[in-house]
Amino acid sequence: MQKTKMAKMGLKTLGAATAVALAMAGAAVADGHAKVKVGVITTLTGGGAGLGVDIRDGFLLAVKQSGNDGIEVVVEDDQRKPDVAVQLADKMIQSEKVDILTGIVWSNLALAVVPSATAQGKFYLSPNAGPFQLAGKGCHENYFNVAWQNDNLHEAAGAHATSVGYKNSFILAPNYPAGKDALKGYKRMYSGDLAGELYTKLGQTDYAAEIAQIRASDADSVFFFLPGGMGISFLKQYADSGIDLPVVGPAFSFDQGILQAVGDAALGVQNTSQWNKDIDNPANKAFVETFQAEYGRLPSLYASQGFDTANLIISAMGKADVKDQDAFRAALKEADFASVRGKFKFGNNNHPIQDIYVREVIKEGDVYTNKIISTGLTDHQDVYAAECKL
Amino acid sequence: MIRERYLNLLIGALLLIVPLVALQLDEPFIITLATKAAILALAGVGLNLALGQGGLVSFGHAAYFGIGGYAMGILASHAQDYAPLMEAPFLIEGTNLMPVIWLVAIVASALAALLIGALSLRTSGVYFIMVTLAFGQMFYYFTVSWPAYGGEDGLSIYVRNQFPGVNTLDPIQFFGICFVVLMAVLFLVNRLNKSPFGLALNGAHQNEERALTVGINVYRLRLVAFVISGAITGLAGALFADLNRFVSPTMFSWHTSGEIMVFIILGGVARLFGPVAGAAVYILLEHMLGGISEYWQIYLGLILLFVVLFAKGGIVGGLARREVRHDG
Amino acid sequence: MPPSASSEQLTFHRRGRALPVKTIKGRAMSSILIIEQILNGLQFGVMLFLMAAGLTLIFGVMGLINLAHGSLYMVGAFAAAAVAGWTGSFLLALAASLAAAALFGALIELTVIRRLYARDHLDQVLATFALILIFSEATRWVFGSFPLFLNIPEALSGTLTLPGGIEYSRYRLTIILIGLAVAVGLFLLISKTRVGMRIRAGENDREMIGALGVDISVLYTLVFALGAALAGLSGALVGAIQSVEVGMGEPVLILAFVVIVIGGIGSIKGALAGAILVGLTDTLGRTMLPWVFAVFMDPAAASSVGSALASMLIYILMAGVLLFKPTGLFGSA
Amino acid sequence: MTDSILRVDNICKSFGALKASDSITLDLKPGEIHALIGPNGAGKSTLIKQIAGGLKPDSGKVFFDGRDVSQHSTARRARAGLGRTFQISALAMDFTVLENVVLGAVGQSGSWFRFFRDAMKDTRLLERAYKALDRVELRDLAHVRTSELSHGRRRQLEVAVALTLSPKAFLMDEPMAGMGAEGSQALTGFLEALKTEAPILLVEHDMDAVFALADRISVLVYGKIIATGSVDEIRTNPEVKLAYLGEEDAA
Repeated sequence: MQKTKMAKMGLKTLGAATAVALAMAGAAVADGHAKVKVGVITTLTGGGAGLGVDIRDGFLLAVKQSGNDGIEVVVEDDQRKPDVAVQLADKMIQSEKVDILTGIVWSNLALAVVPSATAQGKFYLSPNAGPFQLAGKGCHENYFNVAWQNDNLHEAAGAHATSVGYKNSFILAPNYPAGKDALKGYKRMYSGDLAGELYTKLGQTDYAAEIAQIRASDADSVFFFLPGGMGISFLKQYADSGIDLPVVGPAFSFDQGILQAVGDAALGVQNTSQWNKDIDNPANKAFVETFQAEYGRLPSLYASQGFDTANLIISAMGKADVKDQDAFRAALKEADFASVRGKFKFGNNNHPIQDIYVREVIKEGDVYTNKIISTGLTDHQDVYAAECKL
Repeated sequence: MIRERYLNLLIGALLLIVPLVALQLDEPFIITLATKAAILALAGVGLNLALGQGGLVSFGHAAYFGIGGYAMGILASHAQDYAPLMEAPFLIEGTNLMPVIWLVAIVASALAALLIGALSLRTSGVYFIMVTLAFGQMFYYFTVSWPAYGGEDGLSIYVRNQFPGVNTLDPIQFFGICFVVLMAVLFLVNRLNKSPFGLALNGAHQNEERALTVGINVYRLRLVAFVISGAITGLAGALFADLNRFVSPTMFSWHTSGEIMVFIILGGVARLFGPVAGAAVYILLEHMLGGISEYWQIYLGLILLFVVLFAKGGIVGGLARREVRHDG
Repeated sequence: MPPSASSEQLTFHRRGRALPVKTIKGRAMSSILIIEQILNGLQFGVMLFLMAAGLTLIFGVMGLINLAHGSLYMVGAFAAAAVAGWTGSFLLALAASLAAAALFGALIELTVIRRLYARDHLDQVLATFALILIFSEATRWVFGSFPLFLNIPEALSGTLTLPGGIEYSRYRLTIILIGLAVAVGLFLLISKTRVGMRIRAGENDREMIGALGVDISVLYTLVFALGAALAGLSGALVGAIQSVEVGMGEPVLILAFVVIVIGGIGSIKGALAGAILVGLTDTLGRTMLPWVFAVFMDPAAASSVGSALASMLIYILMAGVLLFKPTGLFGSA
Repeated sequence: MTDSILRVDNICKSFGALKASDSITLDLKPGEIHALIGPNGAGKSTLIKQIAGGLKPDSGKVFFDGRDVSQHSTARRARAGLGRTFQISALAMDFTVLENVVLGAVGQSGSWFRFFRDAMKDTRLLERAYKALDRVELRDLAHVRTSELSHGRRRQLEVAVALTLSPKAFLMDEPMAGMGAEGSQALTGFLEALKTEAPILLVEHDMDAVFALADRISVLVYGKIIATGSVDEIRTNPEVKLAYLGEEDAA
């Protein structure tokens, strides 16, 4: 009795969720032409919620602007738990009958969801995570990465360090796969020596010990990858330690959402990113303005990636019917949309080939943000593409 | 409580009927939810033996849940890329046969429970709660940073493991397996509770001094209960991993331990079917509230709070008692 | 991820430019560094003590396990960040953290917690587990999903040079001093004052104190608010050098529990000893273990294995202590 | 002293400065009731604990049934046939009366590692349980929840549980405590009968009961046995008078 009710109510709420999403998308679904249903699984609660919220907002903004009534969006919260993400994917595929999945922020969640989703003949477009397993041997024709392969920004940081002539970097990252990939990526393009290489505890908040080791080393620069709160803590404590070695890192710890929490500690730090709000192209200008108008805050890297992902889908919808998988796949691969990061194209493994910029943290009025100072890598493609049989 | 028996039948029947109805309505996801409920219920049944009957408040049962999960993940991943688990001293191949995986999961988690229990049971009260929690955390951090099986990324298994004569990829058939396992374990646990062992365990829970002075070695008694409890939760872990075709360290996180406890409280402590009702309702809530608001966990928290404070005895406790009152 | 992939990962490490092992050895082990690391361990321990003190006080007096203690820590940090944002004054921020945490502490004591004193630990764990969910999401609802800014006051920023040429953060030294001051304060409160006497009476014998004509429920509310205030204070102090964000309370909560279990639940002295012990073990483990492993391993692997073990170290320590003293170092059965 | 079933040999136990047991020696012979009396805080409970096994003496030995059990656990001493009742009833309050005695039977039979037979259908256990209940005339209440029993009934149940062990000796800690006049009279009669099957070491405050029941009395003051002897010897013993007068003045 009560259980069958559960079934019904379950469905009702799904309906509700969809309706909400639709309202956001400001679309009135009417005419018969091929509709596309997109499932957005992202992190909306708990520690990492900021990233998921940005991706979602960027995505929905693009959908709204397109005015395309053929796209229907369902958003669900994965609580940053892989098993929850897997079950949401099942739900999206089994009951929502979505054509495309997207939204996942974290590599470990992506690794849990993507293989089975693509195996079930769904498209997955990654707006953030790009673990190497899915870029190399594990690549799949239905998996498109609209952000970057995980190593890319770190490689750019390494290249930058080399080009500005750092000879002895101290590098650190959390002791988990993404952290190891980060140091791997940096070392791939960095040609100096290492003054030290540290793996910290995942979720660690006190870095006094590590900073002391940096001070004691004869390093001439510091590279770190510490996403989320870890990066904030490290930067504050580093700034307070009085060490004045130059810091390089990927964009994650210097992103719009985080910078305000870091404050002066981040000023002048050079970080690598494939996007910044001052990239000079009309799409980007429009995006930055409309995003601020819509949500009352500056867009972040993640928002830009969500925005591009949605636009990629919409561009493909114009070319092919999603039910015709091969045609739609081809349409996606063309990447015929105005990316806010300027030029954008897919490599053989459906990962981006794009420029990666070096940004510097500055203060505009009382807002901390980034400005591009140089181009770190041009038309950069990940090293795993070679292992991908596509 | 004869009434409770009827209630149990009802709960069991509902858990069986819902997915069958969903099958008719072609709502495979409801089946997946019911499967999840059955599996988490199994984990709860395991903990309930230690916690409900034995009064051993373990805040670290995620450890056994995770070990079960990794038993599946490791065996299956080796089977999936034909790399033997070990060559020397003797060859061990991976496998994708559920019965074998279950056996390994049970044995592995039982051994872990034996070790952890032997140490933890020297303490009591809050210390017991906290030391079990600590062991859970140890496993968590170990798996996060242990590269061999994916670390925090976890392990994906591309096809669900096999069970002779069943198509495990078909949701309803996999549910069938989980449901049967759950019912079998419930049957055994029921016998266990009624047995001299169960009586002694419960007696020691109510009055340790008494149990000692009638000649019962309470420590050994509890240790055995703890091991059985861990083994059951480990089996649930293996099934859970197969449901998601994925394992990761989050199975070890202290939130998991907390959730397994929540099922028991929701359903009714020391009630045979308590964890079943609890897990089902919890999943129902998670599923419904998730659609209502981005801040749904507030509501979840409030509901839990209400149950703990005002609905002592949980669902089964509440319903069963009310029926009795109608009698007299 | 199938093992093949991870082995690939390892080969990547080997391809990665080999790190001059002796640098790390030579440096990591210089005596100055060791002293500095001991100082860091001490300071980390003191941070933990601020958190653990309230937890252990509440348990000692009311026999309550409060998982929501981490939420009060978070409340303190957010309150401080908000007030610092408006007024720009760090002192006002600290005051706000104390007030807000104490207020919310008293609030949940009156509405929820006091119903739990008579209950078993299981109910306490679950009710306060529910409170965590409520606090976290409510905070996110009020302050949004993005971390807040809270910075060290000018006066305390930067480092000063200690005898022996150790450069050490002023702010961290301040935290050590505040922590020790709080410790002394609590000792005095409990051993010298009337309230302290009542608290001790409450620990020993609820009926007796009731007979003394003390309104026990008021006392309990006060004690809980005090514990909450301490959590809030540590949240604010730590927030200035860490990230003020939802969920910041959980890792430190678990650590605080490890601390009071090691020290003996209910004992302030134990909390202090446990905190310092955990602080030192964690900090020194983090720095020493990778170095130890580097002696016989490829450095990258050594660092990863070493830190893996380091992250488990305090739990191993806790299990070890409980094996020999099942009620903690200063605990009474 | 081979004829004594229970013998405490020169036991010492101190908590810090306080000597709770100061080289105590006493024994329990078949068929007797040996009462242990003394003012509050004399260390009676401490002594009982050391005999039952809950507390390890600093020095000295405990012999039971001819064997040195000093190192044995409470459970093992119980299985050896040391039956015990408590000052405050130690029973499983949520169990029925029957379940409590069956629990005793389970302990006695060492069958608590049987996982599948239903304990409440096990004839051997039930037989033993009912026999014990009959002895204390509680069979009618077999299916009543223990928490619903009156204080006196619980005392009886305590004894019944102890009986399921078919003990070779009883340790009884103030069985009369909190029982009405006729209640304790009934119990007195019962103990009279009980001692023939197993001697009783009785700790009791109720002096009338003690003087009515005891074959021998030991007086414990500040952890020392100041006198052991027959009822009359103790009645007339000046030291005992002193100790008790002292207490009565205080009272």
